[in-house]
Amino acid sequence: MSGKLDLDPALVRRARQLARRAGKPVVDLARSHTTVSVERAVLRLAGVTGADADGIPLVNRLVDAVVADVGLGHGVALPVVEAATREGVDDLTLLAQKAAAGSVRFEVPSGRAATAARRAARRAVGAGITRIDKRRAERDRLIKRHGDPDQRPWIYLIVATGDIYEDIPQAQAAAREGADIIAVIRSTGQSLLDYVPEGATREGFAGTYATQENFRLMRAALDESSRELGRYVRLTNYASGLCMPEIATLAGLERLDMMLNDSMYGILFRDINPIRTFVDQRFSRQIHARAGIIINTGEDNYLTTADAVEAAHTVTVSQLLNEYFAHEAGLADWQLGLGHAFEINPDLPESFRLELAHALLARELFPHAPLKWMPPTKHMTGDVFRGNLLDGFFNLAGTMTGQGILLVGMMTEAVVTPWLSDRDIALQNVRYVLNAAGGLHEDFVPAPGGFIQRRANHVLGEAVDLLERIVDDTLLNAIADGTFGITKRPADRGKGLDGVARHEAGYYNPATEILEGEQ
Amino acid sequence: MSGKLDLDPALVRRARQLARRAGKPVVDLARSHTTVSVERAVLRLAGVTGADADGIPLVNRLVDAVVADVGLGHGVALPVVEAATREGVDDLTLLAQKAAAGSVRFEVPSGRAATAARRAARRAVGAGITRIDKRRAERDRLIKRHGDPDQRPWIYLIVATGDIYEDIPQAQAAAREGADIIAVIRSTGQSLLDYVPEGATREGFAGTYATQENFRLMRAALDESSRELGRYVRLTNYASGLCMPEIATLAGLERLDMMLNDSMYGILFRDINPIRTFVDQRFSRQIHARAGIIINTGEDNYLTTADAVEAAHTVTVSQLLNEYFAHEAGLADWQLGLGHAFEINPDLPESFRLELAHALLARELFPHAPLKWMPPTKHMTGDVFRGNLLDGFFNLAGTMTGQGILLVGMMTEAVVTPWLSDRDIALQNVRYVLNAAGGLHEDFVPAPGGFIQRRANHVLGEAVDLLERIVDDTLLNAIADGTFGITKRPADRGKGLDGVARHEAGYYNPATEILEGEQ
Amino acid sequence: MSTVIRPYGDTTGDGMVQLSFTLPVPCDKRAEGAALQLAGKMGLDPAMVVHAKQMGEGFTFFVVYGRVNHLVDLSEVVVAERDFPLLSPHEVNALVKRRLRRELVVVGACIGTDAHTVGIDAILNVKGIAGEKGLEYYRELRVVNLGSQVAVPDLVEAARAEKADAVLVSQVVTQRDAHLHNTREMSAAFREAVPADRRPLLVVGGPRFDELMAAELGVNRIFGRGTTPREVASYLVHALITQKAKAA
Amino acid sequence: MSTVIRPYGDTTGDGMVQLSFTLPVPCDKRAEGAALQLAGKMGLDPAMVVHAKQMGEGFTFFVVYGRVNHLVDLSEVVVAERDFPLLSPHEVNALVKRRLRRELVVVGACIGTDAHTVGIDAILNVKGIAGEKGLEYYRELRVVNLGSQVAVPDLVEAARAEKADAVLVSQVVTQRDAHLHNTREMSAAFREAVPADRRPLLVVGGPRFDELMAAELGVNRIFGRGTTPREVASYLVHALITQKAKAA
Ligand code: B12
Ligand code: B12
Ligand SMILES: Cc1ncc(COP(=O)(O)O)c(C=O)c1O
Ligand SMILES: Cc1ncc(COP(=O)(O)O)c(C=O)c1O
Repeated sequence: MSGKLDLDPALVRRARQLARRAGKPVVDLARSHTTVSVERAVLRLAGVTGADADGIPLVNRLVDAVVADVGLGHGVALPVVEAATREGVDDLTLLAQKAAAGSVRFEVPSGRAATAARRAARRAVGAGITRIDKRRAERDRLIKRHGDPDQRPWIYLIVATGDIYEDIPQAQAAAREGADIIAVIRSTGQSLLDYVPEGATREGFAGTYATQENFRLMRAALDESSRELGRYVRLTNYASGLCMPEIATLAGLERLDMMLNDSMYGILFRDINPIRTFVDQRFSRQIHARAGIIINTGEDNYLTTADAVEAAHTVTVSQLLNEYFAHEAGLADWQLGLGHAFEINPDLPESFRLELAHALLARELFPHAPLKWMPPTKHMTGDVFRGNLLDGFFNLAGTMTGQGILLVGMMTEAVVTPWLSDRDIALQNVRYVLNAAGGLHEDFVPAPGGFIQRRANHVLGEAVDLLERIVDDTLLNAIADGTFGITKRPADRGKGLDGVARHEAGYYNPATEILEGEQ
Repeated sequence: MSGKLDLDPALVRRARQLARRAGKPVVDLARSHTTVSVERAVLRLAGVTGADADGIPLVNRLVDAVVADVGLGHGVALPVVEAATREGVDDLTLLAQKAAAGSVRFEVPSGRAATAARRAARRAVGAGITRIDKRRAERDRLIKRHGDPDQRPWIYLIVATGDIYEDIPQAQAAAREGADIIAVIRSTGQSLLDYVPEGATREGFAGTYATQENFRLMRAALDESSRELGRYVRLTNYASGLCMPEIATLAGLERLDMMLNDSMYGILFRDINPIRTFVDQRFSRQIHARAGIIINTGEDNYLTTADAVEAAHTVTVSQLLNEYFAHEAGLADWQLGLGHAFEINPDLPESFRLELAHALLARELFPHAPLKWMPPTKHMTGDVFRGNLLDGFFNLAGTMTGQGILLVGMMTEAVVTPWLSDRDIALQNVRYVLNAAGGLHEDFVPAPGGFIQRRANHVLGEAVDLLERIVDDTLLNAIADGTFGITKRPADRGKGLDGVARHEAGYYNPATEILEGEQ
Repeated sequence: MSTVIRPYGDTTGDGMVQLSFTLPVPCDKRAEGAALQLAGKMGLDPAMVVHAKQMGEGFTFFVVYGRVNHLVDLSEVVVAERDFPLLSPHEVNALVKRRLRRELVVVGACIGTDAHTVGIDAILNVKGIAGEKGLEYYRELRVVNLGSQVAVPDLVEAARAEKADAVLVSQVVTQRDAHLHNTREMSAAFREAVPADRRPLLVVGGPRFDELMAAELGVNRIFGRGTTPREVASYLVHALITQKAKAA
Repeated sequence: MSTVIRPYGDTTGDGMVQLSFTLPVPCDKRAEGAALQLAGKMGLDPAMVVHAKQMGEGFTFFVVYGRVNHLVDLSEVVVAERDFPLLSPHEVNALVKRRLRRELVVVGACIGTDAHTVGIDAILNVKGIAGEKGLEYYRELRVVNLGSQVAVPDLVEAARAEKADAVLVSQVVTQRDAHLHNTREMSAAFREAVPADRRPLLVVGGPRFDELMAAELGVNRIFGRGTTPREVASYLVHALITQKAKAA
């Protein structure tokens, strides 16, 4: 699958170097800051669960109480463990309840107390991480037992009823019809909630809330399907929005297999503060690395607001940045579901060959990553007959260019969140294309110096130019200027900035310590 | 477009030689026989028009009268012209009316009378052929003025309401939406009528009767569309069934541009007697050759009764036979719309690559012929969403393999004759594929020694084997044995045999003389 | 399972359906209003016109999605359920041999101008369909397949000459109700030409028949799309042997 | 042209339509009967089930073709026709300048949890859509685009602070009627917070609105799929300037 584009290896190397240089300052930022959600994730790892009578999770109550007393900059691990020792409470959830009732005072331990607290905190959080490790081993076992899908790309389908109890049978039906991966998309509002809802939910808009219980229910249902089908069916959710680190943690704890997790999606498409995002990002990726979760990045989204031809190189740049951030956080290549999409205006002459050029460029730049190939959305219309055709060509481009994860397009894209029958029609489409033309990539040889090679090399050149400008100007400024998805997001604006703190001296995060210690 | 399959030129040459040897006896048969329809065609060229009160064309009445008096084996030209001279009737239509009334007696002239009759007959028929020549020149002029389609393949659409007055606006709408060729398909019953109906008709079943007046009306409507669109829109009908020679003649007289015209279709799918068919075939092809009409052969039909993979080589054999018969009748390569079809079971693994192999084989065997590429029909179901997808892949195979004439598939193939909206959706499909992937053939390079090359060479090998068997056994026996379309048609059975006669000594056909004289 | 159901989009009871059609008007707001009026009359509420495209000068194609009000009552569904046991070829042969004590004669044809023989061949020829052999394969049946485009008088004549127990007729072309006309013509001809007690069983089939119309068309049974030879053989035995025995 | 029309398949008056839906029953003859029952209730007669496919354990997808009985009476079609003249940017600017004698202030937002800004941006941003520039391009309009996921109280506050003449709200997500709930919440908030005579013109838009529901939702106007900025600008001038003048 390599070498069809005749890319210049020196240019490819240069692109990677530039991405590292552009990303490094942001990593430094992430290493020197924490957020409320990172700290709540730490508490979840340490075993704090449940919510108060209003449905506010106890991790939120506990972090809020710590912040009220000593601020966020020291991390919550030490103050919490110190208070637990002081109060003689073994169970941190109990401590959280007390804190919620206002009956605990927090302080930052020092000296001998600090050392003891460090040890205790590390033990508590370590237990959580061990649970994640067990879940990963369990996944490995189940994959061994049931097997992986027979074909590449893996077939990825969404369910989106808003009601976990409608989602489950639909997901199982989809698996039976051939889905290898089920994604439960989230209710429109969730990304801006600064807490993770609790329990099974039935009330989402255009998606179902991501909760630990919903994760558990769906994973159990798909374990059942995996047994039935003799093929391990993967489950995906979204580690994005204000609670990205916690959701990543819950995903690790409930053995989710893939998570949407992008370095810039929240900034651009949810107007979340850039610093908040980059800090949350790094932590969540470290968790994903540990949990053996494949991440899916969100470059496809840029092409819904920007033009897919004009902005093709911004996708490449973002993929290179996502790759750098991912490696830095400990993710291996096989975990990088870098995103891209079939979003060129279908009325453009040679649009399909342009799609092939772009898709192949990503394939050859990231030969070991299971690229996530997203279907047409922007140019889908209410003409569902045309829509199904376009999806067929999307599927074809996917197999001709060796994509890793095929997000199945729906003929009703412009109309409704998918119906049961849409999914069935879509899967039939995928099956036809993969079965009938699955070997066509062998006969697909872009003419030397021809349209496809020229286009791919041109996009790579543009990407390198843009990366050079970003290195000069900083990534944060580039984001502020609307470089990605023609959406301008200044570093001092956006939601969730008040939940960010610079590390104080003595900041301690046992999770980071464990995760980085064992990279 | 040549050389993608690495075909062995010696084997290709051998295939052509075998086809000539297999076809030759049938040509000899055709040269030594005539049919009622050939003779009626001669009379039409000589200017006999109109029908009696019961709607029976006067050419039928006249031929019947001649046959009653002197039999068919001398041809009707001499007896008719002799009678006209004897009766002092200048206008042969008038003579026909008299003959219908039973008031003319026919004889075969001999000696001086014969020579005079010959000359007069040749003059009368020559006038008809001159009209055809004028129509051809007119076509050339109009193509020059309005231009040919911008792209290959040309886009071919059918109309089929049964009512010429509904057909016309639908055809014009289709032309406006991009059709380059309009075919008016015929009522189910017409092929077995041993006369050509007269006048404009509104009563067909699943098609509209082919009549001279319907030809004229539709050609005039499309001339209007050609002017409007700045592109010459071609018109197609069917020179098949019991009246093939006459319909070919009417097509020449009314400037139709293409005709369905196959050497074996009527035998296999209408149970018309083989001898009748081969005799009628040869005459009709001579007319088509003269009229500058492109013929479309019917190999696609075999794949509706036989399996498209198992019987792939029978398509190749039939194409080679059709080519031989066509050349023998004076048709040039550019007039050979040899048929083949996308009819492989779509559930078969690699079905699309098999289609590409077969389509490319035809393309490379007949590099100068405007191949007619037929859409899926047999494996179309009531699932119209899937149907439109399949049609998209059919269109793609068409452009990837450089087909000449693309018969546009309809998503409702398994349901109804096409609706107005089906045609629109289908054309949108074609436009998308040709526009988005029109250049993809450049990047389509069957892997050397790979699946596609192997398959194509295998089919060619099977075709040569089958041709060898046919040469040994005779084509008529092969047809009797169900070689084509697994349909058995013995030479002494089928409709229309009673309308065939072996030439008597002195048989004279001025049309053949003119057409052959000037090959 | 409840006996009253509704269409299902993505939630139980949501009643969602998809609809497309053409109206003979140019595309504008009035046309969309007309499309909504039609959808409303069909019981869609709310209805959304999600696609409207003009075709030619005076036509517009619409795609409409919406919630349909109607309930479907399963207890009121009328179907031509198979009211006879499905037999194996072996059982069919055994019954014919034992009870009829002679070959059962079947005459088949595509009548009228219809030349679509694949369907009737699938039922009659040894090759069969969907893995099942056709009636020719049944040792105790004698099959006479007249082929395509058979005129009704010729069919009646052949049935009489062969002493057919059953006549199997296929009709695939349905434009302008060709299949209904031809079937009526055929059954009338048999009624006229053959006294009731010697009239063969009349069976028609084809992909677009409504299986409930047998009585209306004057035939004994209709088989629709996806019919298999075994169903037909079983029916013949049922109608000509088992049921007759019961009636007697 | 007649005012009474019917759907058109391939012949005037044939009434043919295509329909697809899922029923929560396994695929069998009863299911097909149920599909026909539904088609019948929708007015299809005859109706043909041309495709039936089981999905999962308890669902079947159907494609149905048939002739619909209903007539469409064009004279009874109700549409939200444009009842104001379509102006050029130049004319809009001139009217605002001459008649309003100050900038016309427009505040726009995606409210609720909706983050689909492409539609409202197409109307507001200079870039515009379909070759037309957005409202920012109009010299005499001042546009404040609050972006996505704006809470209703924040919108009301912004409208008050900016002294908005018009508030433009976009809603794209429609699952569980989110767009309707959010619009109602928004109009109620304005009714509550701002006295009628100072209340800005309330305009909502999005691809799945029914343009006839304005009164029901408590807004002045609804714009549906394919709206262009010029239409919106023309409407604003009409509602805020031309019509007001007439009323006074
Ligand atoms: C193959 C085919 C042909 C072949 C036929 C070859 C042959 N020897 O049969 C050829 C190429 C010759 C052909 C020609 C034409 N065809 Co055609 N053809 C088809 C096609 C593609 C498949 C039909 C088929 O073979 N189905 C497979 C068989 C196994 O299924 P079946 O017929 O439904 O049979 C099953 C059941 O219905 C049942 N059954 C059927 N008959 C009987 C009888 C009995 C007694 C019983 C018990 C059961 C039974 O059992 C069978 C097995 O399960 C269809 C489109 C489609 N995909 O359906 C068009 C189609 C049927 N053809 C059509 C038309 C219009 C024509 C033409 C008239 C076009 C023209 N004007 O030139 C011609 C002329 C034919 C004529 N005079 O009848 C139309 C009919 C439209 C309509 N609804 O009226 C169709 C639907 C295509 C279209 N959309 O336009 N055709
Ligand atoms: C682009 C897009 C996105 C982008 C949005 C980027 C952005 N900054 O806007 C991204 C990728 C972020 C996205 C995310 C999601 N999306 Co989205 N998305 C789309 C998509 C592909 C195109 C929408 C679009 O941009 N249309 C182009 C514009 C120009 O058209 P328009 O919005 O109709 O606007 C025109 C008119 O309606 C009108 N108009 C619109 N607003 C207004 C306002 C006024 C005042 C006026 C006068 C006129 C007006 O004028 C405009 C110009 O003509 C559609 C599918 C589709 N093809 O339609 C799905 C779609 C809208 N999304 C959908 C969903 C469910 C989501 C998610 C909720 C999925 C999830 N759970 O993760 C998320 C979350 C979003 C959220 N919180 O709201 C669904 C909504 C289903 C429904 N009917 O309820 C759709 C239909 C896809 C689907 N079938 O599932 N999405
Ligand atoms: C990378 C990424 N994260 C998250 C989401 C989902 O959005 P939200 O976080 O609002 O649920 C998407 C959208 O598909 C995405 O691509
Ligand atoms: C070569 C050929 N001739 C004729 C026909 C049409 O049949 P008929 O002659 O019955 O009109 C076809 C069918 O498509 C065909 O392929």
